[in-house]
Amino acid sequence: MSSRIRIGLIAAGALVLLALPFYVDRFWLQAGLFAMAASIGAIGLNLLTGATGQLSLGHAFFLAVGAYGYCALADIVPTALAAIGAVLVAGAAGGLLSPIAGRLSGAYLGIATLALIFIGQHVLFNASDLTGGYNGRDVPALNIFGLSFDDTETVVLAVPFESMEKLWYAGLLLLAACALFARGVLRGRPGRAMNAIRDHRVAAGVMGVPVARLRAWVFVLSSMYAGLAGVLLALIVQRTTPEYFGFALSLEYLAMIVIGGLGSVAGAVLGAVFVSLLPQLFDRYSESLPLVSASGTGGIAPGEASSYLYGAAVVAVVLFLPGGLVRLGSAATPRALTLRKKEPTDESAPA
Amino acid sequence: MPHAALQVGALTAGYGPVRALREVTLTVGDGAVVAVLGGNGAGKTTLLRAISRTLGFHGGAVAGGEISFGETRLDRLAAPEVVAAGVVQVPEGRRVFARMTVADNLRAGALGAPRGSRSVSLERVHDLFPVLLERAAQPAGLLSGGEQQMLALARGLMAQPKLLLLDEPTLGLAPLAAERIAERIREINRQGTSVLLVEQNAAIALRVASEAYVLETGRVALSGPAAELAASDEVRRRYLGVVDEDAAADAERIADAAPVLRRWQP
Amino acid sequence: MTTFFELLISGISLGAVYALIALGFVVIFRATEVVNFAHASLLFAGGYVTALLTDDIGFWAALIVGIAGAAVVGSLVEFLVIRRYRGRDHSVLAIVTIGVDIVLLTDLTRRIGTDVLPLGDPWGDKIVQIGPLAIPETRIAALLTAALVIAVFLLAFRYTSWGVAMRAAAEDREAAALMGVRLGRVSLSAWAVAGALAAIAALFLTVFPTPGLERNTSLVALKAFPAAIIGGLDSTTGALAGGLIVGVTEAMVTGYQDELSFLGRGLGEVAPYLVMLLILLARPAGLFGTRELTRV
Amino acid sequence: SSKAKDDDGDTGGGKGAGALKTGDGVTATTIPLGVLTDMTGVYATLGKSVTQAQQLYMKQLNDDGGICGRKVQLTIRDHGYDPRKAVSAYTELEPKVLGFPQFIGSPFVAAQKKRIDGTDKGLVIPQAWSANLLGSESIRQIGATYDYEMINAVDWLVKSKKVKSGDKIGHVYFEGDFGENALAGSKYAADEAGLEVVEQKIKPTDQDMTAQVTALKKAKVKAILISAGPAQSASLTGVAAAANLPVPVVGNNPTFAPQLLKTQAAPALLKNFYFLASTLPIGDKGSGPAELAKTYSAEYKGDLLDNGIIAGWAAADVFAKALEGACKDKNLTREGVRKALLSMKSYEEGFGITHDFSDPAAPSTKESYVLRPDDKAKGGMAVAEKAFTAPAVEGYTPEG
Amino acid sequence: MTEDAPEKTADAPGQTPSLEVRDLTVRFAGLTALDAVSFTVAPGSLHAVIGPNGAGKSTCFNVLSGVYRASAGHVHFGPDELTGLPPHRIAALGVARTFQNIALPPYATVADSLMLGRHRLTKAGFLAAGLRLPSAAREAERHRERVQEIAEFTGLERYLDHPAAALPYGLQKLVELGRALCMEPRLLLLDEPVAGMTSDERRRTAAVIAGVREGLGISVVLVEHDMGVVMRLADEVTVLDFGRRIASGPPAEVQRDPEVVRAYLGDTNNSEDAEEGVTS
Ligand SMILES: Nc1ncnc2c1ncn2[C@@H]1O[C@H](COP(=O)(O)OP(=O)(O)OP(=O)(O)O)[C@@H](O)[C@H]1O
Ligand SMILES: Nc1ncnc2c1ncn2[C@@H]1O[C@H](COP(=O)(O)OP(=O)(O)OP(=O)(O)O)[C@@H](O)[C@H]1O
Ligand SMILES: [Mg+2]
Ligand SMILES: [Mg+2]
Repeated sequence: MSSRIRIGLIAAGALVLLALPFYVDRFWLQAGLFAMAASIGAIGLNLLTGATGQLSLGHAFFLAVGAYGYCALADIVPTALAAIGAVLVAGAAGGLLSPIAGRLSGAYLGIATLALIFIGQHVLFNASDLTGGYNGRDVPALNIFGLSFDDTETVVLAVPFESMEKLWYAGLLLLAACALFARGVLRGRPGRAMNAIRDHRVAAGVMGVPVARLRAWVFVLSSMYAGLAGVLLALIVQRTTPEYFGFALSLEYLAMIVIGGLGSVAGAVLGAVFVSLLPQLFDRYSESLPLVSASGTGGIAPGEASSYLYGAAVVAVVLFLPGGLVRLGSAATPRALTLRKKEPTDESAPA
Repeated sequence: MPHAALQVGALTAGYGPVRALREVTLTVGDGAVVAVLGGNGAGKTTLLRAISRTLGFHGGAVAGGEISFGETRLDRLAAPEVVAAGVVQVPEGRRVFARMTVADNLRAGALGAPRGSRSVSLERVHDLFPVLLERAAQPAGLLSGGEQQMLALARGLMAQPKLLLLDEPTLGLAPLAAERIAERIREINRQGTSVLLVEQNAAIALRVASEAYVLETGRVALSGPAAELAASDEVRRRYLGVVDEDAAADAERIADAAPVLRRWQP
Repeated sequence: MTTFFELLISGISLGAVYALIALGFVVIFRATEVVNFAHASLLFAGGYVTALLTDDIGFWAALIVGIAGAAVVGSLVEFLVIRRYRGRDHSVLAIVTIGVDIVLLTDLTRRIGTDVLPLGDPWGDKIVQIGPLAIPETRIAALLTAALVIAVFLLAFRYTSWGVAMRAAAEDREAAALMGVRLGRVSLSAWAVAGALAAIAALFLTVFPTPGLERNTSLVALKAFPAAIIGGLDSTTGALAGGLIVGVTEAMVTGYQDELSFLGRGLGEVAPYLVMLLILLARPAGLFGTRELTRV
Repeated sequence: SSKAKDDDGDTGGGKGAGALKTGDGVTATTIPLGVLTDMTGVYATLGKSVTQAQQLYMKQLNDDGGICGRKVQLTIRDHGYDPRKAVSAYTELEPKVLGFPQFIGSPFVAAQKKRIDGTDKGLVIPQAWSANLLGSESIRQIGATYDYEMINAVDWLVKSKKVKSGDKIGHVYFEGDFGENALAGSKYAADEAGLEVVEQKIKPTDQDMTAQVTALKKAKVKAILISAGPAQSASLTGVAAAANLPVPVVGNNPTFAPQLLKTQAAPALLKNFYFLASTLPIGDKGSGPAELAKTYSAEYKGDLLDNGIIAGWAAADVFAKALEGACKDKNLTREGVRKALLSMKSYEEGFGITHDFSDPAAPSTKESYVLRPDDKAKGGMAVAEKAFTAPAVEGYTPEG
Repeated sequence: MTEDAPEKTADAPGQTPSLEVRDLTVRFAGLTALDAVSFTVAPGSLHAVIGPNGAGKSTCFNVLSGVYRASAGHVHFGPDELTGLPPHRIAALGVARTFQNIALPPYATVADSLMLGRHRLTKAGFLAAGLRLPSAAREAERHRERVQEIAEFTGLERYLDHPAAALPYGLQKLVELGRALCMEPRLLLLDEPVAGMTSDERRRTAAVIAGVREGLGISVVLVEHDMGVVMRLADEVTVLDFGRRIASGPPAEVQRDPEVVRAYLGDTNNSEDAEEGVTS
């Protein structure tokens, strides 16, 4: 793909995204926003799991810290500050875990982080003064310089803008910023060091990479991404409930990065969009899909169908599309070819 | 027991678009020791992988030609079946099972061998490398590089092969140990095992082998009786380093000719 | 004091069940270095088959079919998925098993729907009374089974060719193939065995004092994760130790919930994870696990 | 086309005083309603029965000519007890339907409360009886809330099970709104009766109640309340019986399922277990339940009968009655439906209890039946004691 | 965020201090891999450590680079004590090494692998890289140029875009060497740098090593079994056997030491003899 076509495509895509709130209804905007929040969280997880090789099953916990942190901080400071504060708190929570995040890897780290989910939910249920307990909390609408992201209508070009329309732009902005930041990190010096840790821990140390410290920092960074995703989610749903931040959510994020492509930013976004839009599409169009029957008619329910599909997608992508959805686009680059495994073609250049 | 010869005919193989072997033809006669020499990337390892059917593990494949061992067409078998046919490879880079003990590594080596003979081969192997007996209970990953190389070789011998494929068996071995390996290869061979030997240490290889092939960028560049090759100028210069006396001067000359690395000024 | 012993006994007996589940993780981990997140659904499958048949062909026959069924499901997972993975990264494979788990669980919960399925075991709610302590027969059976199975595996891993082949294949597939190990067969057998183990665990997880198999049963299997980690993922003895630690912790914390209420109620489920974190801080590879070997 | 506002467009098609006022998706032929259910998540048991009963009800209603000459049309969304999906499904259906005769998951209803009360104002009947949903004109539960049920349960224990002042009773409850709302009731009633509650909080993954029983035994409780799932009540009752703690176990709402009578715990359940409910059991001889059981079984052959069917049916019926009322008032809009419901002061549809919907801050009834397992009855339940209201209820105000 | 800014380094080029190893002892369960070994590497010299397999050479490197901890003894690099420091701190002092068992990432290109060597010399942290500050871009540019220089010097420039792990063994060894050079070390530890190379390639690599010492004036510690290369390059040789130092001195002297001949070289010595073997 030549770079001019590429830039053209990107510009066109951006234009469509910017115009959407004028055309589609609340449901789709909300679905899109869920995908944006998921993308931000998935980028963070991909920095940790994909690029640094640190398996984490505790991502949902940091989403919860972000969501609840926002609610709690909004009690005492302006909401804009609360949002920033929540991200920092999530980062700090990640930092608290650094004795474990810095030392463990592989399955041990994965299951150690699983503990966070259970401990986190326990706290969410029991510290009711802060978290509202099982009832959860109402999420105060974000208010930046007098612009409130709530359901009061602001009419823009004759289109009434409610919370979703306004959040849409905030979400886009945040996602773009997060994606660019992560890309910079991955392509720069920290990214190389992170990959080195993933590929050969001892060698990385000998090259001067402070392994434990860097692992801990990546954990912090990834927690901050998760925290931001949590804040955005809370703003979309307008209510936080403890059940949501469970094991299944963490698994969903892992599925996203595997489906999209480990270690890449675009992959995380693709995976997040895939995983979060799929069930919505199924639900919405269950009536017109073969094999899937509408809820309440017996047969395979849409929820089940999307579960099947998303489980199968995880498997299929790893088996048949190593590198994830993101490889679909870049399959033709020479570098991808040398690593790909297939029969030698006859007319091939000498090594 | 009846032995068979290894025939490699017009073998072409590669990794994806990378062509590593082109029409290589080679024979290892019954009971012979054949050496394969060649520079980095010449395709020596690829040749052995093709014979032992493990190219697939590296994303490579055979594109043409045939390989047979006696009556058996090896190029139609899977790797474990090649072992069952009596062809065993000691891979490049040791590849010991790091977390298993030395003893278990040897047991793993014997998985492909007839059951009754294990204790005999174990004794032979311990005879050859006493250090392995000393370290029997230690995880193999903790052995020194050379000790791992010995273990890898010993593990290969445990399978009691009819044809042994050795990929740089003296890599990283101390001179004394390398000499001992060379002796041992001759001895194994005397006991009836044919050997296909890939070596960088051409001196040893040519001494042990009866015949030799030289690979260059995937093709057979030279072949013939080992002694003849050892006498050829080309081989002497490139693989035997007989100009060693001038090496220091040589080194300086190259250093002068090559781009010089200056200090980095931050 | 009686309460303490009652809780201890109840914890140990519960721990035996966790140990059986954890052993399933360990078998797969040792054979393939993969953390098998689909273990819970293997367990579910085994229990489901048993429960389905128990009325028609009797408990023991149903149990055997259930074990075989779970072994088949395990083998299928290996044959259709694990075997086809060409990469080397075990974390990716672990994530693949999550995908498998989602598919299997969705299907099984759909089938089980809203039922609670009893397995029809012969022990019923019978109790063995030792002094003031009452222990369900099912739990004694679980403890004995766990001890036996774990001993068998310990020996099998250490002394049989199967064990050697399995460990070799787990570490380096290519080198194992060069030893004549039939990778497919070895890995298939590991998954089949793990499936069978899961079915046995399912039995003890769903008999008295629990009413039967239902949609949440697979979630309970998650509790074996801390058990496997505490013991060390690659240690069979560790599975037993970890299972018992988790079981006893859970029972104690629940039993003394009133005294611990300042930490919030319902701590029983969380406590094993806290214990696990503490143990990991001191021993990053669990109590009996082998430390990561690095030699450069 | 852009979604720019073309002035007042489709709101209220009706004109003139005598004409029927319609809106919110109602057309000349159909009245669209939304169902937000859980058929694949933790409350799938409930969701399936409720939904099937409602579909059956609407089918019959439409066969009988519908309402206001229009057919009622249900659009069902299964959220699998996932908040994100629940919110999405509500967002999707809300603009298209008049109201929701079913919305499972009180946290999700609570999450939408702001929107429901603020802008949407469509009638929602949650299939959850947590008191924190009280107080809204648009969100109306049918039956007593969990706390009231537990007040009645404690009263009944004192009255009929020889529990007396100074005794301890245990309460095993789920983390979450169901368990904790129930706990609020039991603690209030225990206070009134001079009892002490020994709390045992559990999670859905706690299926072996041995440790809980041990703790309760240590505390020497005289009775145990349980607000959890069927598996837990079976385990609790079974273990208590086996451990020589032969006290009555009283549960409410989703604590019991007829399938339990096939498990090892059956004898203990038959002996010691009781159940509080705001309706007659589906297996009751009374005409309402019996007829419903018959039609339901005819439609869904092989499906088990449980009390979710009654809950679903009753909700559908209440909604339909409200629609009829709105039709009569010539105001088939969200507002009309709401008003019609507020005017229903003594509604009774053959399930034993009379409901009063005029006060949004109070549950529609404070009465409960005491039921007990019965392996001969359909649905596994029979009445142990007629509906009653504990005197203590009078002084109680839910925290909502 | 100020994550992993490089440690303060005391190195100024040209001031290579001497390396002093004093009574270094390393024990593993039931095994003494190094037993009170002492030697000194003079500034700017090339010091070879040889000995039979399992003598403790790599173990010594592992202690010098912080991968293993010494059970007893000290290592001083100029004013700094290396024993007890974690690997990255030692790297920050200007100590670089190669690995006997190649330790290259499976997918990264040669260029990226070399850039990793620049880690300690560069500063861009998460913020700078994430925000693409111009300073980070300038820094990357400058260091890429140096990487190019080093690649040309080692003869790797043709392979910069290749994935390092797919290169043949000998070239991978060169990449390891290049990566260590990219750290601009003051002390370079080479563990069997010419293993797996043909005679020809060995000569070239030896020339590179000689060139490094000439051009940069740094100290090199070399572990190698190829006596030809050792004799050619080393100023000083230390011989280990079973973890003990059995000899040390100039190469020619050591080569004649009967103890060394017995333990290590054997009576057939080196390539000349080998050739005799062939021709006889
Ligand atoms: N896994 C792989 N993927 C792609 N190309 C490969 C792979 N392995 C080897 N090659 C290429 O195949 C060619 C032959 O490599 P091979 O390993 O057979 O050489 P060799 O003669 O054994 O070299 P050495 O002496 O360094 O071991 C080389 O050009 C190499 O780059
Ligand atoms: N981490 C470890 N645990 C246990 N033993 C070890 C460990 N590392 C090394 N050893 C042992 O210490 C001894 C010295 O090993 P080392 O790697 O230093 O040898 P070497 O001199 O480099 O040998 P070679 O020339 O074969 O590479 C060996 O016997 C090895 O088995
Ligand atoms: Mg090779
Ligand atoms: Mg070494």
